[in-house]
Amino acid sequence: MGTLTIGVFSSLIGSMNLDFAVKLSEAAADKGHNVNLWLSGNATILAQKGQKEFLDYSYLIEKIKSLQEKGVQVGACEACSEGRGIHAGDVIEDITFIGMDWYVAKAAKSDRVLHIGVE
Amino acid sequence: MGTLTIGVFSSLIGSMNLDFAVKLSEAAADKGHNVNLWLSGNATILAQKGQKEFLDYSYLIEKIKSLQEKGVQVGACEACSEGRGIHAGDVIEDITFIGMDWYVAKAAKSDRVLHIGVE
Amino acid sequence: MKLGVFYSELRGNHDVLFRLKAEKLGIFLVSNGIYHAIIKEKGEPSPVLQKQGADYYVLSEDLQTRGFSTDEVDSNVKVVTYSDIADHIMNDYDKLAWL
Amino acid sequence: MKLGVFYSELRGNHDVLFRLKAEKLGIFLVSNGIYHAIIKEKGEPSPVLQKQGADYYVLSEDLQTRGFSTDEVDSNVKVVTYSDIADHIMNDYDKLAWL
Amino acid sequence: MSNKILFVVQRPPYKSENPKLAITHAMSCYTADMHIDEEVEPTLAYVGDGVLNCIKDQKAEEIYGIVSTDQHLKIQLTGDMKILVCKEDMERLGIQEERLVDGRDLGADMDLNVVTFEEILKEMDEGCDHLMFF
Amino acid sequence: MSNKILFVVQRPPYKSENPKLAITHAMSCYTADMHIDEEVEPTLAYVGDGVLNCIKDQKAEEIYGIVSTDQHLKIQLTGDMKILVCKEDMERLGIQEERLVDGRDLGADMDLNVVTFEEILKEMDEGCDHLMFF
Repeated sequence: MGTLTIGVFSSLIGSMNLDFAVKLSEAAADKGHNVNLWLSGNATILAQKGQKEFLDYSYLIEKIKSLQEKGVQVGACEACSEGRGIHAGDVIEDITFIGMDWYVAKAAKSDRVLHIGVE
Repeated sequence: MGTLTIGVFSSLIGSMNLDFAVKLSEAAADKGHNVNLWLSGNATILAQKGQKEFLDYSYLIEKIKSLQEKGVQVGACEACSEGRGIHAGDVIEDITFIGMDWYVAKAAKSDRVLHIGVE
Repeated sequence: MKLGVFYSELRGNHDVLFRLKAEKLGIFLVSNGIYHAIIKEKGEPSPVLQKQGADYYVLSEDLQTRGFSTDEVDSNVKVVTYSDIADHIMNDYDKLAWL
Repeated sequence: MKLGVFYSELRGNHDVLFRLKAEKLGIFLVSNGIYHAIIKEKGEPSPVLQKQGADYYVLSEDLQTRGFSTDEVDSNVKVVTYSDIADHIMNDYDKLAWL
Repeated sequence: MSNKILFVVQRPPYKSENPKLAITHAMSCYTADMHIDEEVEPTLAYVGDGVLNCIKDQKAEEIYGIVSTDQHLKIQLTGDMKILVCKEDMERLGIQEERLVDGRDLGADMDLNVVTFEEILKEMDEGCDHLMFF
Repeated sequence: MSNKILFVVQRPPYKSENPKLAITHAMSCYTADMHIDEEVEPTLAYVGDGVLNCIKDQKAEEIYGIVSTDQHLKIQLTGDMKILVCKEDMERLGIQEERLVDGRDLGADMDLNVVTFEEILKEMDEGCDHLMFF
């Protein structure tokens, strides 16, 4: 089994890239791979507590909790979050609130890196 | 003097469209026009309190306050905000937290409408 | 109609722009749309500038933000400021479209 | 290198894709990239499908999300699931690029 | 006096939220009179790659848990919203009319109106007070 | 053993945050050893429309109050980061070499390296362990 690190920079709602990253993380974790998931740029919105579920909008918090139960490590970019008004106390439990060096370190030690660097 | 309504759907940081909307609102208000500014989609992030200033990131809260002092009315989409975890109590003072009908009503009664419906 | 069109991207499908018709048509190049006023890809001016009868404007602030200056702008394009754009849209165009 | 490329948009500058070279190249059409496997614009297959020697994949879930079915897919493109993609990227490609 | 807004969608669904916001903003016109005591009448038009929003049987709800764009369009048809789809763009992309959303599935009296780009231009020119492009 | 990551920027600046995040993520490699006790070495490469990031004298700070991309690049050059710019793309877009960021303004010993796409491909193939495209 290998290690896969996925970085995603796309917003929670509308850009389906974040949905993609979450579903691929789940598929890889279910096969026994170690998975790290990095949220940067607009993707940090997914780290914020209190997202309300609407049928129209991607609602991924429950999926993130389920990924964490499967051992997926989730990190969110501290600076990207704070620029958007999301501070440490606003972040969902067990999401690592940290600098970009966490991500590049995880990536460096992974067998595969899928970096989704678009909106 | 006329009325200009600007709707913007682009995210706070990175997409410069929100910066554009704020600067154009300012230019029009300075000429004595009535201006309404509508934040929807990812632009609702601008309505959230507590955004930290970084030199790297667009920081528009102070500009919004200054626009409001010039009489610009600012509205933010309630559903778009709540899907992102931003609730009424999190929203900057004097921003109208409201449904989309507010925007289309303002638009209908305006001389000009500039709708920035892209990310 | 008197239509003011805003163009903010370098790439994308220009097809809708090419098919637009209006009694008076103004095209405002802003944000990454400013590259159309500057870049001659493989030596050719941008296809976005080929709309017959249109008035072209480029936002000075967005040119400078990207490292370009007024004297590099295509001769068919007029350099304007935010203040000028506010006047144009309130005075010269009755409908606006951000493509 | 064995390079897996992800393609998620319908429009844009395909130029970088056209110039990529790799010992083994896989192109995964996902999100709005799936249209390249389906749409024949003016009767022609997408230029994205013209990369010689590449293996093409399209994500079944994203086809269905957009109202298309497996039997509409270009014959050069293999339909895969999230689970298949997880296997391909962990087993068949050592580097990945999301264009 | 009725105020008319034309919502023009020119981008495909699901890559950003915005094509869907075109529908919800159009729908919100029906309650705009709460704010201005006048009616606001919406028309939706799909042009360019935007016509891909109108393909039927989208499975976004089953796969990603979000209401699909075709479901939204059907609901607007039951509410008698006027929805135009550009014929030339369907031809360019090879989309047959039978692939489009059918409002009658939900009991609507109306279908999508497949019209020429010229007719959409006329709607932009004479049929509305303001434009909103998505 | 050093781990190498190649950051490839293929889109112009300022339309999304992401081309700038390429630089900040590359820079963060220098402190990655806090997490893994190994060095991570970044290289930045600008290809396609991404070469437009490298134009000098961007006035983003004066006009929009945000640090410009050329300022970021200069700082990386003073830190000796290896930065490649695709020659063919500069030619295609008509950009002369003297229009590019000059690290010597800030006292850097290094300039941007204008190289062929073939050399960037070689960097992708042999010069790194992982790719990050922006």
